Amino acid sequence: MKISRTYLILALLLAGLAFALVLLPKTTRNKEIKPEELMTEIIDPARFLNPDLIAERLINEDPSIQLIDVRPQDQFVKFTLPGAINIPLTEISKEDWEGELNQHQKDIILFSNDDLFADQAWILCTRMGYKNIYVMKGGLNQWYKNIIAPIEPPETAPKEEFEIYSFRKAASLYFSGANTVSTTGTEKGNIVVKKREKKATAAGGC
Amino acid sequence: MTEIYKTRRLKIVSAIFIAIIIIGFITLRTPDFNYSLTVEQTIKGLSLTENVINQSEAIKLKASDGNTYLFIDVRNPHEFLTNHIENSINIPASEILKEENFNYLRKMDQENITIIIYGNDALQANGAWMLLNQLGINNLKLLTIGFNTISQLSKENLTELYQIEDQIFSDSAINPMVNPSLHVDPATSLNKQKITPVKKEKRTTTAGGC
Amino acid sequence: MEDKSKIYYNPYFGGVVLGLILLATFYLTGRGLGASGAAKSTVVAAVDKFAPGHAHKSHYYSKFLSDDEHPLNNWLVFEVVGMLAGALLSGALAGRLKFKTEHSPKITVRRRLLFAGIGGFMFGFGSQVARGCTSGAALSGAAVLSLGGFITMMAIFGSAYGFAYFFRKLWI
Amino acid sequence: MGPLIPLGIIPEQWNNVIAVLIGMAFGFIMEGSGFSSSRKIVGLFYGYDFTVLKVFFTATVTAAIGILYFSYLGWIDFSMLHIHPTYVTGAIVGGLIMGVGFVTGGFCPGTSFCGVAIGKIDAIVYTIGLLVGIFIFSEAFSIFESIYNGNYMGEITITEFLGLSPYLFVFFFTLAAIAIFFVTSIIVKRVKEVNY
Repeated sequence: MKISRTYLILALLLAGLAFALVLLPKTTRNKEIKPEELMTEIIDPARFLNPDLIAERLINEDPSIQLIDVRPQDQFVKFTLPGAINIPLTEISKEDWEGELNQHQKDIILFSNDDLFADQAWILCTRMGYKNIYVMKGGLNQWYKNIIAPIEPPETAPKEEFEIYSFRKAASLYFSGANTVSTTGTEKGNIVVKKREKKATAAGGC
Repeated sequence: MTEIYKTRRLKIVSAIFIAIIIIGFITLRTPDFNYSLTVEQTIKGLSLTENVINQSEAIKLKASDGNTYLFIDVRNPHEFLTNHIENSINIPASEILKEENFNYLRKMDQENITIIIYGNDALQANGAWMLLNQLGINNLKLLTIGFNTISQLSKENLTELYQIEDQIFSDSAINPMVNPSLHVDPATSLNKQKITPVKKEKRTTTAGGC
Repeated sequence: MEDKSKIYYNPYFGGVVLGLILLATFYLTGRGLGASGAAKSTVVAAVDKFAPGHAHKSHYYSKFLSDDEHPLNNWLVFEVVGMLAGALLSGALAGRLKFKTEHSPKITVRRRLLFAGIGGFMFGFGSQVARGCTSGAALSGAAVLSLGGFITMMAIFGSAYGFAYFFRKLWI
Repeated sequence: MGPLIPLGIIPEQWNNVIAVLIGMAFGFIMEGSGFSSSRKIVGLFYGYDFTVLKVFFTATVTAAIGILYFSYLGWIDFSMLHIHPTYVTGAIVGGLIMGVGFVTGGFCPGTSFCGVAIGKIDAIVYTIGLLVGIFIFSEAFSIFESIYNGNYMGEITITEFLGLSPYLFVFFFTLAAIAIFFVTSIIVKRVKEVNY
């Protein structure tokens, strides 16, 4: 019978097609992102957040941020930023921390003394496919310059610089433990945090 | 014979389906790049002593035989043309994975030439350095002093600024900003966190059914 | 010469083409095909039109209502509009356009219509409980290997085979 | 590369145009395969016509294989696809109700729309019943809410649930489909022919 032979061949083709899937080498299926993608992420400066923005979100007690101190533990125990937890750079890939780093609820902000170690931690996290991770631009050194010991701008400076300065002064008081500073004092330095654009997921329904 | 038993159209669409898949495989590019270091191996190579190079070491290198090192400038071509380290080559960070650039770097690496990456600051060079490192280029060093600082140094005759990642303030300067209650052991602070890992967490969709 | 209106495609041809359409749908839009969703949108739109207060209060309708979009401005509604047009075209080409009730010679038209209504009612109800019908949940769900899609598919066919015996008089 | 619209490669405004075009193709092929005839559809439950089963399983297998190949070739980002969410209780209870509706009504919603398009009166009545069914469920939603939301497992795939490789699963699924085709072709020869 000619027809049943055609069906047999087609059935075998279909089964073969499905079986070929089983045999395909599965190297591309990995949670790590491809080097090319890592490259595009690296040249995107959107991961850097200014200490001023971070200070503002801390003052407003924004629940959606999590600071992570990537300095070694001995430095962490001496001092750190409010609410920060310690994940030293050398331990960033440990499984214990995956629950902390690989999540979608919070914006994670990495910091170190400068921004080099934090950026290295960021690159490794990004390679491992973690999302919503940011780096504090300039690290603690910049934090110190901006928030702890802000320098008054020269009188000729534009108005915006004075606004930033007054915000920093207020923030400085806030972080020095003077809780009398109300959050309304920070409004002058109100800067909207630019979140990285997220890809829209396919709509639900069927 | 009725249409329902005819298989000509079935053969055609099956052939189309298989052809699409075959075309897919023909045009499939094998990944050009593979990580040759795992994340853990990369972390080991990050120490600030072995694989980085600071200003004084760079000066020493420049004074030695010019055939054993190569400076790569990852800034944009405009900045490069304005000023750059002598004998350096410009490969902007975004083009580091271009075939000819990567092959050139790999060739240099195989010839045992030390590749030194620099940018306006260590941070700018860091991405390219780490990426190449993970892709298996071994004789690779990061210049921890940025080009900005280098030009400043020559103007002001300074010998060396601070080492990268050094703390520029005293502990006590920052100390008051820490709420003492936050001085907890990192292990216990972790337990307080209630964050669900991403593993099984899925998107919530609004449209329920149909 | 065979009656032209009884000539249908080879089922495997229909299946492969349908599979390719489904694949194209996922490739283009990231979602599957569906049918009952459009019916739901119609109901939601109708209730919203005649009793907007009730629609916004109800837990169920309010899920599918938003302030800036009309409930009928929905992907599935457009898809079903296209589906009606496509079926009309195919029916016209094969000469199947005719108002008639298809029923087994052993039952009356009225009985057939009664059971069609009951069947539609149950399917509409069940599709809401399961969040999808044969095309939305079973076909599209199974194509992306959704667990829910497979469960729904097996439940539909299992229950249909199980109850087929009791309704045999309707059909054969 | 894909899916094209969620990734913004094709602008969002085209979504509804594409919906109409896809719907047309869908309706055309369903009608052409005989899905507008209720007696042809229910044939699969009485063994005299397995068209629907063949079309349904061929389509599912083709699409599943195609999606896996597309995702392997990097044409589709599987994580961007809408995975039908799994509410176990709802899926089972709803599926059972739908099954009864299937044998009594002789249509499923998609096929009834095809029937409506070519003027089948039973399909029109079925569609009205469908709308009423949805309306009643919506009105009585609070009673059925626990069934509707019962045993939510997320947008999980069957392979995640079973811990199998999706490739292996699709291979077995394909074999099962081929076996079903073979068995039905034998059954249909043994069952008394029904003229409709």
